[in-house]
Amino acid sequence: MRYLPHTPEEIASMLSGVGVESLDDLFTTVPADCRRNRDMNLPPAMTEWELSRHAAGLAGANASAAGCLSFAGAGSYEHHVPAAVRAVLGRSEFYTAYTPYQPEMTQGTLQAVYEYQTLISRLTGMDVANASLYDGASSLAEALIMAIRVTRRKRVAVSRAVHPFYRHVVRTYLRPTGYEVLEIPLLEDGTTDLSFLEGLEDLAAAAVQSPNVFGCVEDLEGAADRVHDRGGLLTASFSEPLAFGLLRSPGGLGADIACGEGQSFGMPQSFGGPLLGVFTTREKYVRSVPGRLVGKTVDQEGERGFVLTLATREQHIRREKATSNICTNNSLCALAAAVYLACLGGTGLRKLARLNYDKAEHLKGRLEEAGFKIAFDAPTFNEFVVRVPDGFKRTHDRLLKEGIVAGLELSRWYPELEDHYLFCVTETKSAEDMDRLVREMTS
Amino acid sequence: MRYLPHTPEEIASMLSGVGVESLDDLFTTVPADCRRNRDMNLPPAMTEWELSRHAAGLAGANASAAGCLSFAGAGSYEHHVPAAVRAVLGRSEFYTAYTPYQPEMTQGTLQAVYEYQTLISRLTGMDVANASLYDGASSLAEALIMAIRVTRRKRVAVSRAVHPFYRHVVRTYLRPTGYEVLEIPLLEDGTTDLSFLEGLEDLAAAAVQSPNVFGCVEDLEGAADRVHDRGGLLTASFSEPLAFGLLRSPGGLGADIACGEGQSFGMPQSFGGPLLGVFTTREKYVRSVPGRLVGKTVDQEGERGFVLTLATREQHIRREKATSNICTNNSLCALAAAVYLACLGGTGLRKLARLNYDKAEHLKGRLEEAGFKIAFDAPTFNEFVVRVPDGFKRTHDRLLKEGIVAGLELSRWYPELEDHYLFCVTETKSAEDMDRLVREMTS
Amino acid sequence: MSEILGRTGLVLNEPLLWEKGARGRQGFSLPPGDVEQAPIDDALVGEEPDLPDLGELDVVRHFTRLSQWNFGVDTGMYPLGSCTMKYNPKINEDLAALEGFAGAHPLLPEDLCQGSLRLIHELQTFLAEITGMDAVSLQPAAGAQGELAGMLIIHAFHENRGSRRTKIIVPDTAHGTNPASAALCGFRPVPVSSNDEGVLTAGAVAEVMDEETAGVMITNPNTLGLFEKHIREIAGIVHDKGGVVYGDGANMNAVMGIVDAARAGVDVLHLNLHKTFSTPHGGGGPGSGPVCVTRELEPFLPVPRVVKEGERYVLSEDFPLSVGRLHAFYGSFGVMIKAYAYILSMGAENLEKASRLAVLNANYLKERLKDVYELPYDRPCMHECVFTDKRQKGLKVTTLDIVKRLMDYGFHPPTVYFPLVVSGAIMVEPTETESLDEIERFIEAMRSIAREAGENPEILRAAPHKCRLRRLDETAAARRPCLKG
Amino acid sequence: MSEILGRTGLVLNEPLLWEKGARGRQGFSLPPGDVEQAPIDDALVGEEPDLPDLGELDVVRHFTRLSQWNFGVDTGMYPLGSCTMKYNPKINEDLAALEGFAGAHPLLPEDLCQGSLRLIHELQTFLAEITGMDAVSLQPAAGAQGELAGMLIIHAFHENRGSRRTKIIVPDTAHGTNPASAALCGFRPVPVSSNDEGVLTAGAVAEVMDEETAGVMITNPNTLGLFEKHIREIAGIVHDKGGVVYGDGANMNAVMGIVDAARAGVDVLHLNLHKTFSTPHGGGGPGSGPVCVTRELEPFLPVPRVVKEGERYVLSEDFPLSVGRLHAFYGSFGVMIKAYAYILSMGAENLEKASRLAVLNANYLKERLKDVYELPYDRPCMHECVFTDKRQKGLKVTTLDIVKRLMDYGFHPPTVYFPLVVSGAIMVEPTETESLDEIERFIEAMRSIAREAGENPEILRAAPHKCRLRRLDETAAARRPCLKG
Ligand SMILES: Cc1ncc(COP(=O)(O)O)c(C=O)c1O
Ligand SMILES: Cc1ncc(COP(=O)(O)O)c(C=O)c1O
Repeated sequence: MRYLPHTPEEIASMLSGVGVESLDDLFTTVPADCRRNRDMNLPPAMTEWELSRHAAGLAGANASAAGCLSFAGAGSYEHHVPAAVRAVLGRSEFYTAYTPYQPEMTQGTLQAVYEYQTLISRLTGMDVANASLYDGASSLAEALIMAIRVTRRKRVAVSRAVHPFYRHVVRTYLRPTGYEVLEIPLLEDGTTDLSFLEGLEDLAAAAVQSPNVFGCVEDLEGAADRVHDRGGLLTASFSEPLAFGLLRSPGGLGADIACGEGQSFGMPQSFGGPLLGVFTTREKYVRSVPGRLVGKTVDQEGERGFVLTLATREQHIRREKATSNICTNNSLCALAAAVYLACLGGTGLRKLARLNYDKAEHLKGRLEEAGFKIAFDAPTFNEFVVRVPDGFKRTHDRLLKEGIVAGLELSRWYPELEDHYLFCVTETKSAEDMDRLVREMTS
Repeated sequence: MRYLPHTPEEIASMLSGVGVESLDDLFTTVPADCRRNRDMNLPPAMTEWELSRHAAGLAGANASAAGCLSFAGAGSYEHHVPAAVRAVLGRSEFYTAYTPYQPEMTQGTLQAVYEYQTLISRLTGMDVANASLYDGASSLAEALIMAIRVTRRKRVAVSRAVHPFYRHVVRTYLRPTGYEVLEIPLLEDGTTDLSFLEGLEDLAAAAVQSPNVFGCVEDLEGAADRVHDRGGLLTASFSEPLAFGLLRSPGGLGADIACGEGQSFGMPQSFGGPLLGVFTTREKYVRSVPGRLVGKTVDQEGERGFVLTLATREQHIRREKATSNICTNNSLCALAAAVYLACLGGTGLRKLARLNYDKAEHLKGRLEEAGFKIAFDAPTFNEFVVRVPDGFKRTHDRLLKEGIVAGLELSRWYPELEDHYLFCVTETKSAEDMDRLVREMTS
Repeated sequence: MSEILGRTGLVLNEPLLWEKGARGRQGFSLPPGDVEQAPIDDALVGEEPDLPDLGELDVVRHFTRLSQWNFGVDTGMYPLGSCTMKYNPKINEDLAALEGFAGAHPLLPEDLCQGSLRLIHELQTFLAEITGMDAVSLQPAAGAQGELAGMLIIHAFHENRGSRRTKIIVPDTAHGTNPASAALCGFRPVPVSSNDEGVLTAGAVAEVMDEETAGVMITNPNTLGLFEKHIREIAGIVHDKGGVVYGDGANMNAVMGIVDAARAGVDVLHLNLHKTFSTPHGGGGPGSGPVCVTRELEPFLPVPRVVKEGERYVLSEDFPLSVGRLHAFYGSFGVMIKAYAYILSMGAENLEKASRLAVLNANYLKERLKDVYELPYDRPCMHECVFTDKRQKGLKVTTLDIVKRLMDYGFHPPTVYFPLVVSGAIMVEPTETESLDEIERFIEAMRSIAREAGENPEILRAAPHKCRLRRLDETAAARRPCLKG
Repeated sequence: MSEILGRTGLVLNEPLLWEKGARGRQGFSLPPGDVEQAPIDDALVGEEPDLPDLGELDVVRHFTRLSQWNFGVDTGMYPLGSCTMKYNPKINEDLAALEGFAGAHPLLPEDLCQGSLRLIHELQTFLAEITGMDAVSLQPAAGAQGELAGMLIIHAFHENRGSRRTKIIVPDTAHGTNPASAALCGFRPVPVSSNDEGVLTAGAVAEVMDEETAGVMITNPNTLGLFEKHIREIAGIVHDKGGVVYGDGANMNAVMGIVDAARAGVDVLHLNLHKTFSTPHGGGGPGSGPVCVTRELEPFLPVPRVVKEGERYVLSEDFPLSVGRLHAFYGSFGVMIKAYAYILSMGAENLEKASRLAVLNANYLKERLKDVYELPYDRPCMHECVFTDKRQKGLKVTTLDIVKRLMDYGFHPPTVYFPLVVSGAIMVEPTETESLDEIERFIEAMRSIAREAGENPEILRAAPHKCRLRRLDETAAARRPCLKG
């Protein structure tokens, strides 16, 4: 086997170096009653070529972005990924390294993550970003747990317009702790009913997503005021950070924690993972941040360098008192985001965000002309909800067969939104694509 | 444009540094009568994404190895290329470097090419290999020119069983020189009629390909005797060097020059190029070798290192008296071959060659069982000629539509071989694939 | 060649991203604006983000140079204990990049995702088979989230039985994620010590196990590289008191094809695909930490689960006792592809062989180094062995000095100062993909460093000497944190 | 940052392939033998080749380490004159690897190759448009083979007219491939000198042009980086005597969208796709050297040619006057894909801009360095400029010393000692993809080296200091050639 370099002669000489007779003898400390009583039953080993063909078969059994015209978003976005991002990520010095525990040998990862932290802080308007978490969902859960720890309070309120899977993950994380998770209801216009927060006691944090799961831009400033009023922290969640290329940043609007998903920044959709948990907060909470942080320092000769820092927050030092249990994070995804943002720059990011906005508005207009109703009045970024006529499900299914994904049905998550579909339009969709969609939706 | 970094401000400041007013002013030395009188008419610039889609469309308009079941060879072979080869070739330190003129900054390329030279010398049984030429065809032309130079004779004889395109290239190279190119006829068994060489005067070299274009193994030893008898050099050509994993090497059989194509060693078929011109010869001719050579040396502190050497043979020093005009060669292809051969090792190469041999023999047998005739009696490696019944062309065309390439028609090159098809079987074809072929050919 | 692997060569300096570039430069291929500019409420619009504008070559060079300051498995031996830094096969990278996988949206109807779902389902089955457990969820995004999943399952299991348990037994040798994951679920970790052989005894567990205790977390092989040979007895004790046995399977690389975790008494176990199953670590992730359970705990697995209905694969949330969802979608699918490819490439026989050779490498190295480095537990080890700096301490040379010096020899350092129960630990895990030649070179380097510690300790204290930077000041970094530029 | 780019860092030693490995190790995934072993005549069978057996990780590490001893465009500025070391876009690499291209067999019926044939045909058209020439063959595998194609065409052209011409005019500034290619066709190169402005004069050509002379080979812009401004007049003289004007277009990067080669009098021209059109040099190839001709010479182009018949693309050999075939198939198709992608990415406007910026970069650099390095031709240059070591010679510092020292500063050296007409030439071609920041850094480095030449010449003579190896002994290598291990 090409991954196992030992020849029989080498094995024999090593065994005698160890002073045993056989490979079996190395396992004398494993008691019989812990051992398998039969061989592993796995498919026979494939050659590289059999495997490639097999995998291509599986991949071919999926609908992929290149193979269809998809207007699906909802937390996984189809954006163009520059070849340069893939090329950088393909550098084995990056992807075959471990977490940079030994800074002298991992300055590449460390500087890149420091740059990621910086770019993300600037983009979100926050003071500090960590080195990444798993995804937008666990990032939100970690944020609420941090808020509970920081405020020493017991309740969190989460907008119903936060991505339903993020809310589910929050419930999963918090269920055994006994902390209470309230749901903030919706308004008619597709945004969160912030009045719900008024008078709430013992509020550690409220979580509002903007743009929210319907694509609607929330009044984060208003949310911040109300949450701060109750002494809690505003956690601004997001699934589409590209929005901050155009819209006011959560930091600028008063969020105490801004956290969410970074997949839009240079990662393939990859059936939903790996993703990039973005986590940012204010300076004053830095010692409560979950996950790794890279900091600047100097070497013995005073040269600038970077290290993992504030490790005393972390599980390997603090164990059960750590700010989180996270160890391996999603570093290579953070690298992807750094490279992607470096390719775009401020100028490019603004233009790309604007393009996403314009294209979504364009489709809105075309759909309205065609007789569809835009469900919510609140401004949106690159996603929006369409109220479809009765029986549209059949059209939707027909289009799927033609390789067109005419949005995602919302009723599975929001029973009250029967006949509502969530449409996403990114820079990958041309005016012509949208024309085709509308034509097909009405034919 | 993302490849052009200059901002307008930078351009302005640079212009003033140069002391001119505008970019146009930089071109005052270009007379008006040399200038274009209209703008270039090219398609509008595409984005990375438009281009990707466009290219995928073109690529999709081809039949590719993965997309069909092909038994075509004839100088371009479908072999498995390990992912490790692609990964190494993707290292930008290799592929974005130039020819290693400055050895201190290009030791990677230099050592790799030195290793390539060594592995190829060992495989062919020859004393020296150069750093590569363009392809098997020009390699043969260069070999014959070298033989003419070395022997100071005026005639070369080339077997009719040498790949017809290689022969064509030889004619192209030699046509203006006035040297004579004779064609050595074929025997009934698919090999070269070496008796043709008897009594030939002024023979600089004879070129025999083994395995030849029909896949037949030639009697190189006999050829060497006869050529040496006439005072000429035996040039052993090849298009499938994998054969030397199993068969006796040209060096061992007495060739003075062994040259040919190396595409089988880790290069994709890529519609016929880039290829790898392999060129090897005897020690005594080293100063007559065309192309670059990498040699071992030491640095100022005595450490082992590698440099381009014997440059006095080359055009940049010798100009019109150079051993060849070649400058840029196919270095990255040589690297691919080195990585490929390193993956295989002697053990693997032997096994793989044997597998190719066995598979081709298997198909021969199956076809014979099915009533086809194997055209030639000489032993073959992984290609062989089948005599097909009248009207097979229609079957062939039908199979093409089904994505099966049932060999290549030989009559376009050998009018005398009407109804003869050349079949190639490599390790990429399973017994089942061959069953399918035979089934389809007979249905 | 007995010449030292490490030496110096040309590397390039590279500023921070925002110290480069020029406003208006472009490194991205902006699609044309083929629609009209839509009106937008000015009040919503923020300032343009303050990110540097760079050209594509600026970006490529920047990160290429940065990469050259890094060391990966492809560069050289990376014997980081507890991390299983084995070779990451190249073909697996190619397969994960296939458009049908990389371009797959996670929320399309199941009929459009049969390839992904089948892969997940098969990988679940393979991992169940390899561990001996009954059911698997691939949702956890890394080992620690796998642990969390396990803790949640244990919590839900007890809750479902109407019992509230507040404690969990965690040995002192456990990885920090174990107590941290337990704490996230509200469990109070109760420490137990390993014995002088480096393993847990049934007696020690019996002493603390009670009906307030949810169970025990056992890493097996443990972080000393030793097999917890009393695990079945321990499991018996825990089970008798209604507890659950959690197995940290991060060290599975030692025992594939050898141990049956379920037979050993484990009820719930996590794996690290980014260790045992060859997926690359990415400089710190992404990983994947599947959680594997016995039939009894299956109802509590995270949802959605991928199940097979006839010939179709579907996502099901229909598990009312489930702990719920842990990931925004289904976990690190891109990582799963690589682990799946690895298992299919290896087959049962080679997986077992991999474990045997990993253990052989570790034992060989242990035997060849134990005369110069203190080996606190001189017993047959599994996939790794733990030395200490005890014999060097008298020379005022520490573990840190020793491993920094190893860099000059061209090796990535082992894991250090972990596990905590051993003072000055040097935890070496060679993995099976290191050949005897590399192991010998490493041994030579370590022996040479031991000699240097005696002859010229200053060279160790000042190490590394050959890296682009000298030893970095971690204390200063923590004292005045500067986390962005 | 005005800190020096180059510094030292950790790199690894690596033995030769055959100094590694162990017999029986395997780095290749051998397909199963699913057929019977066939008999073979023992007399045919050779010994097993003596190649080292390595594992996949052995191989990957070996070549990864080797790569780290190399410097490419992605590493840093590579101002190698006459080589146009511009950025090699990443997307182009991806496109060339598309299975439909990479897996295409060259001999399938044309209906199965329409994608490849169309690409070739369109690229032919683009190059004709860019150069102003009428017809193009992409068959030559590199610049020198393009020259050979040109010489063959000129030879065939004269032959077809019943004339035998034995000489060809080649300026002394020409690249070595020019006389060598001419000689391959049996032409005797007749040298002419450039004038004190660095260009050819009509008078000089008139003096040697006669009816035995097949034509002239002109590199324009020439290898001094200067535009041959008398080219039309020279072409007139050559044409008047029945000769043909060959243009070496390797330096096309200076004049895209500006010069029309046909209008300038060129009859046949080669291009280097691996220079002007951004395809990577691969450490010395593969390249692609298309040959472009006027209508009059079109009949002589190599066959097969890709022609369009209605909506179909076909390969045609039906050109009885053709010089014949130059390549085993159709040339470096994989390289063509990248050049095609580049042209489509750039469009007309950006191609022209690229030339303008290439010329701007060269002129800026020239102006900023000419006070410290001798500039033998102090005139507006095109894409490159040529300095010499004249002012440093008195300090016993040579061109070689200067450029070896440049390595320590983190730059690849310029081309040196070429063109031959300038003693101690230092030929700098920055290309347009270098930003002003990089150009400034390079200027700073060159100025700093000029200072060092005065203050501490020994540091130059002993350079490089930071590379893995010190200066290599090329003389020893040539004296006792050792070409294999
Ligand atoms: C024994 C052990 N358990 C758990 C973990 C946590 O795994 P991860 O880093 O994937 O969260 C690790 C990783 O270092 C480990 O070594
Ligand atoms: C001016 C000039 N002509 C011709 C050539 C030859 O091109 P190639 O190396 O592709 O054969 C070169 C390459 O260095 C060159 O600079």
